[in-house]
Amino acid sequence: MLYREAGQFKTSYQADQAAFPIFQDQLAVWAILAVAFIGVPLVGNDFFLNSIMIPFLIFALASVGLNILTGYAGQLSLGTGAFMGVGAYACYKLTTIFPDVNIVIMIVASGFFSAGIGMIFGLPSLRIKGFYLVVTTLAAQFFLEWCFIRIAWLYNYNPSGAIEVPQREAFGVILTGASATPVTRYLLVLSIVVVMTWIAFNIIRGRIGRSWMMIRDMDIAAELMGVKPLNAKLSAFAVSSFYCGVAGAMMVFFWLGAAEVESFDVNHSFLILFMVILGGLGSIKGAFMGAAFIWILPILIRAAPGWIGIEVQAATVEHLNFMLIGGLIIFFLIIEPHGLARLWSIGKQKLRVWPFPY
Amino acid sequence: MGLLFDIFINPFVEMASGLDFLLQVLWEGFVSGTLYALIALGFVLIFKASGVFNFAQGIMVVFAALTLVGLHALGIPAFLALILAVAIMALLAVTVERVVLRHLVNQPDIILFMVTIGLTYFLIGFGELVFGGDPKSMITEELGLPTGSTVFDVFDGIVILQHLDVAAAVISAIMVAGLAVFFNKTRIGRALRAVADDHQAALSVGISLNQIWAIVWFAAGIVALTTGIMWGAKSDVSFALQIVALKALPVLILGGFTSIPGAIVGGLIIGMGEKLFEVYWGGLLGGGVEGWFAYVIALIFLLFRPQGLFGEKIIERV
Amino acid sequence: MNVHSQAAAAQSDDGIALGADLLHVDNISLSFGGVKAIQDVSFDIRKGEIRAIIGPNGAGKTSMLNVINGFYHPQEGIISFKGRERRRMRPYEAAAQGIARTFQNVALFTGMTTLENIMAGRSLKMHRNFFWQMLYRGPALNEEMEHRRVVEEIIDFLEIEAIRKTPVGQLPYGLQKRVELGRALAMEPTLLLLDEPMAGMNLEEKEDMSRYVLDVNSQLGTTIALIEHDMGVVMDLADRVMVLDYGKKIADGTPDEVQANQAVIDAYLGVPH
Amino acid sequence: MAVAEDRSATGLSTFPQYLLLNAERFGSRVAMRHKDFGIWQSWSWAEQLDQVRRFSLGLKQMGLKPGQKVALIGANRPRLYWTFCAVQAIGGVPVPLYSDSVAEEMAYVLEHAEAVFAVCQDQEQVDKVLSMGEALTHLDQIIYDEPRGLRDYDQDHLHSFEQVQAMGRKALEDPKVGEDWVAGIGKGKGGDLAVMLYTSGTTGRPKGVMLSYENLVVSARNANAFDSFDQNEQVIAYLPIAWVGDHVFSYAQAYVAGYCVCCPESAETTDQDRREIAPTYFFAPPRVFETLLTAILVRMEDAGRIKRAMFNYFMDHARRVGERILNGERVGVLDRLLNWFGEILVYGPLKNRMGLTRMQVGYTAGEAIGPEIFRFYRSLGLNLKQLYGQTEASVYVTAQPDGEIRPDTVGRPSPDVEIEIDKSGEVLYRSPGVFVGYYKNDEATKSTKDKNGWVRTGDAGFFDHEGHLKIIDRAKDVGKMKDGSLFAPKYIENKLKFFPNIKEVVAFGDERDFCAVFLNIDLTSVGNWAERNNISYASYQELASHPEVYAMMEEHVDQVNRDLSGEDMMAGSQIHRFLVLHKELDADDGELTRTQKVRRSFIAERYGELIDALYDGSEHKFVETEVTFEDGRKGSISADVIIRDAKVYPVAEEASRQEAAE
Repeated sequence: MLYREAGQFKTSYQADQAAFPIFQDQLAVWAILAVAFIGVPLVGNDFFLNSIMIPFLIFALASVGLNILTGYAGQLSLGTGAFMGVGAYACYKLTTIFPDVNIVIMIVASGFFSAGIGMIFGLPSLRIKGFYLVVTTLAAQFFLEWCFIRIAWLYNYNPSGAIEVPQREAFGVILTGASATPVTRYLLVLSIVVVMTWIAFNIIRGRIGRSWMMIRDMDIAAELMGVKPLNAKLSAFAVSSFYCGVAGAMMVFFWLGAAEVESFDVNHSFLILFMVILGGLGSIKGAFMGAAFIWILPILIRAAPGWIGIEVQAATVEHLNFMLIGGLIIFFLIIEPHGLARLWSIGKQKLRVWPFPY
Repeated sequence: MGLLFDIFINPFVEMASGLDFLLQVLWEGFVSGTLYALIALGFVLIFKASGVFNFAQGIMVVFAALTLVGLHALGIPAFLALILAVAIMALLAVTVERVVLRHLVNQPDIILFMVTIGLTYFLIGFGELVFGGDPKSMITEELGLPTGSTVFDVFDGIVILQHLDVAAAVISAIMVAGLAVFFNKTRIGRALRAVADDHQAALSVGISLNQIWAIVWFAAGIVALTTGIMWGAKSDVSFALQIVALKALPVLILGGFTSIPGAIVGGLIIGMGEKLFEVYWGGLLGGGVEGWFAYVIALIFLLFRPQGLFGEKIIERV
Repeated sequence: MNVHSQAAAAQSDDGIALGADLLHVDNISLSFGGVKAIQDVSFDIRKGEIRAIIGPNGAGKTSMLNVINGFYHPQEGIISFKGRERRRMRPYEAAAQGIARTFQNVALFTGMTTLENIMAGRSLKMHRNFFWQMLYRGPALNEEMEHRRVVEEIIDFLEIEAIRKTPVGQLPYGLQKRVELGRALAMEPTLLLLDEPMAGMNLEEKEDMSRYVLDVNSQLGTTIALIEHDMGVVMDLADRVMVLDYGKKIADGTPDEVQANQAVIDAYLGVPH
Repeated sequence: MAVAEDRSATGLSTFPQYLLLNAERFGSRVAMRHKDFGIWQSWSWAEQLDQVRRFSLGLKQMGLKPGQKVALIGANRPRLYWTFCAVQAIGGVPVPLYSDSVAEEMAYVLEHAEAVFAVCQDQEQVDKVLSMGEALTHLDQIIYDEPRGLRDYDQDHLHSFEQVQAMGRKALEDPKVGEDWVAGIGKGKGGDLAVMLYTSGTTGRPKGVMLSYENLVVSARNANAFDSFDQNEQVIAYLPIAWVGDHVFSYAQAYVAGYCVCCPESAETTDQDRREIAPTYFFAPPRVFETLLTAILVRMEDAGRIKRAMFNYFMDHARRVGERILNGERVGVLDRLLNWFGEILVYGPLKNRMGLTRMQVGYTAGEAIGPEIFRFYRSLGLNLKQLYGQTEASVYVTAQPDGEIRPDTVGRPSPDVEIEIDKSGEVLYRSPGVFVGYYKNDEATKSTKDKNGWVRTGDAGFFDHEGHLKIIDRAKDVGKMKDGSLFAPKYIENKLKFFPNIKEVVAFGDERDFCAVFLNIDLTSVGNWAERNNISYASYQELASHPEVYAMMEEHVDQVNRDLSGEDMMAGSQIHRFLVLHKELDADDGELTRTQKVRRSFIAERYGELIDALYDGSEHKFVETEVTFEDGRKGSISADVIIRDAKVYPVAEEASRQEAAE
């Protein structure tokens, strides 16, 4: 209905394969970016930025990362939390060793560390598949958690066992630490997320992304088309872990301010996996939708009793929250196993063919 | 050199010099291995019959135990509470089949897997809402389980066997035997086995797929209840158990996803292996290696025998 | 058209003359556990021909294709392709040497569209590095567009314009087979293995597919080895036919020779078709 | 621009001259698009000139002489359109052929036209031409566009389009050649023969209509002015290139106005391609509009209840006010508001789906369009109009000016066209577009065109009180029933054909006691209906003879009879009996013309048994019919065709009185 595609024709392959070939979609994307970069910082209060937008974006990036591995390359992983941890600890070490280097560079650099670790734990994927691989990634998860506790060097022998974010500035603006304003942190996170999402999208629609999907859809056929499973799977692990690592570093540096091992436990892995599944495997858009759903819905649930004037114990709300999320996951998987992204594209298709049903 | 010595020589010297201690360690490992095996058994039951990788098995253990304790706390006699708890597990099985599984026929494995994670979350929230989040004590004595311990003198030292542990081992053995009989001797059991191979064949036995699912979930529920009682008696009944239950995964890898004996043997290997490693090698790494050792064993194992100890070799076809 | 010139180029670069041996299979034996799938089979495929492998169910036809493209490793025997001998080879190495194939039960990448599937066949020909891939600009984009053009020629060749952007899972079976052929063609193979390309098709679809197979052979100069159940099709298409039965070769020759062969008649009478 | 204005329009007399002008004034504007290899390949006027020049000179190198004929065989492809101009530029005469005609038909035209070259689209057409072999005594060279499948052909006289262009390019290395070429074009005169179009004709052999540059250029210029077309139009060329309509809309008018012509990828993708291009000017025979509407209605049947209700509500609203708004009449504020909502919810999306969002002007012609269909499009806000034209008139005889659109007329005489109605009711016209004559057929020329330039259309019609022409039927088809009442078969057929379930109708009644009809069901529409109602069928034949289908047809016939009973002129020709034919009428079997018109006499002969059965009261009749399959093989199908009686209504005098009073 909103789509009026008549008269939109492509005269080059570049235009035909553009990220958003439909004009109306391009408009929407620019509108969303404008709101995110201009509208939100202008209107949003600290709570909104700190508790909703920043974590949402960070989790969305981690979901993009996991989606690359699970949704595009078809390798199930429960080690996301730990890979995020690798990024966070790496960034912490980097910035304490090189305090003068711009923190944004360090955050990106820390991604390489988790990419490396991810590749190591991705090696078994060459031999094993499916649920068996889950065990491998769980091994990574628990082993890395153990490292975060036992290797005191990682947290600079801090007696509390936590990493605390030091203050870092660039061009006279405080970027991290307690005095960094939410708006600054938000814009930083947003910029990194936007750029990295764009890159992820590019990789996915190119040769490498295709090799991932080939492996996912039919690994035997992929190999017979000349795709080396080693390259495809390890590159997926590397890229995915890179994204998770950057997300983890941002989580600590731009959101939590301090973190210990609990911030990267297996529950986090589950959280991100939920975001990916609920959002839709194999969809970048879905990663954002899933992150928004899983992160923002509980906040709303927590706030809801207050709005309608009912006093409910915080613990009870928390329990209800768990039930609701669990229930919703089941519900969504039953009505649409391909997640919110599929619902979205069905809706979009409906709008495109409106008023016809197909 | 010192490191190599610490890894390859020293632990064995320690073992040999303290055989009683070694025996004690092995026994402890055996006991926790039994529990791993029981949880793995729950997984295997469901996976075998429906191909669903039931992540919720861990929370079912907690939930079953909490139900039992909670019912007893209401003043219901232990025995009656036990029967009621069994009934509730049956109800859970039927509900899961009706509300969830029935709508997800022919969906990819990963979706079913995710659904069980959703179920896990739901049960966590539900359990905490109903029973509260605090750890509870298992009603060990009320159920007539033995307490206390026996001390044996062996190898110039002592080995302590908790009666409860012995009971756990015995009950587990009985349960495995019972399941074996159920699968091999009863009509439903045979149907369950058939369904693992061929859905059509199962239908020809005259049992609907839906019934079969409900039955295996119920069976898994009973296994969970047993596991919960045993584990609860050893420590407390708490939600932390849920994470420990993930240990069943490496057990499954070792044993194979569809093999009941595999689950038992795998459980024992993991249980004893990780105890040994923790005690004799853990110190080298600063301790706490129990958290991941099982997975690493599984991982190494996987690289050499991806189909597990008892699984069949997979020939890929195109 | 580009496809032609490229295929022509591919034809000349291996230095094998038309009609000379392209692939040589010597005394291959393959077994799984105790089951002998192939027993001591030798045959050759000549450059530029259409070679059919026929036989009753379970005769080891598909296993033979699997051996040729490196998916199964025979316990005994040697395969030489383009004059190079090899004993063990990974499937992707076979692909790199110019062997492409389709599958008995369509093995398309179901999560992708027709276009993407055929594009997937170009994987080996694309080399731009990760950096450019990330940007989807410059060389990576140019490469992508170049190959899109080649893919479009294949789409044109197979007349599947209308389903270009349809996810392959939604296509009827006959079209899926055609897309799969397209994907194999995208590899610009020297040797194309077709595993029952016409299975499950109606008469019209079979005729179409036969035409494409012939066109591929005559226009692109691709050597084709195919397994097929429909004897009529085999007799029409193939230059030479090899017959397998219980893993053994029982006949080899022109369609007419094979048809007259008593062993073949017996084998086929044993298994009604 | 000043130069362009100076030189523009009026001074020029041939299309190659327009090509030169357009390359100059619209050099970088897109002249031609073709969806090929997944994207819209585009050529600017300058590039088009280049393509045409190279090909033209290549043809010359190959020995094409002025006045020689070149056959064009194929679908709408840029290279075929370029061929028109390339041939004309060196004084040759292009002769486009219907690409779906069988080899024998083609052979006749190629031979009759004395074509020396044939430019074919692909292997299929080349094969056809080659298959005629020795029968083609004039044909010398064959040129093909798409090389697929032609690699192994070793005929010496077979060349690819590129090869010919390469010859042209080679020749162009000598600058003098290019100058001479341009100079040659400059010498072209309006009176020269521009093109020969063979009419597929309902009877007899096709006749070659010779049209001069003047015919086409003046007609095109007038038509462009009539609807204010300029270089900004985009049209989609999807109708046969051999048909005068396509030649005028996609070639003549495009060259004169300088607008862009877009060729679809293939026949199956035409709908999608139209949606992508969204033409600003769209021509389609009524059949296309019918098909589109049927598709819409069928799809809406499958929509949810709410959507359907919404669709029906707004379509009702559109029926009430849509056309009035389009005509610029005064409409209430509330109605306008509703219309605005409708535009957002229904009309806009519908136009979008049909690819008509940007359509400024649309024409339909060739046959009467069902008034309901016509109104449907008008009410959506689409400026659909009717025109009446003929090959012999370079299309335009009459057209509806904006603001004077009536569903049942074909409009006023087009600019520069004079019209007369003779005693028998036949329409005659005279205009600058009137053809030179039929090629090698003076007899036919004389019987059609008199010495004063008046041309007989063969259609019966009359002017209404507004001065609009109304066409009733072919003049020779209008007959009388035994009771003396008027029988205009097409009138009845069109009424039935409005039902989406009915695809084709043949009515009988001339010199008979009553009117009876053959029906062809619409397989898409009825098939869809069958699917929804769980009616299984294996073939067209089975579906056609299904009792429920018959019941449905009976309802439709009944509806028409009720309508007819309300019109005193036509009440006598109510349908008494009908049958549903066991096969689809098909051009391959000669039952339809290539432009999909019913060939009444042929059908009457072929199905004589069935017609007899209609009138002898039998309830069913066993027949065997020969059919031609797509690949040219012949076969036969047999069926026991059921015949039904329909209810006939007495003449509703009141209704007719009321109508008279209005």
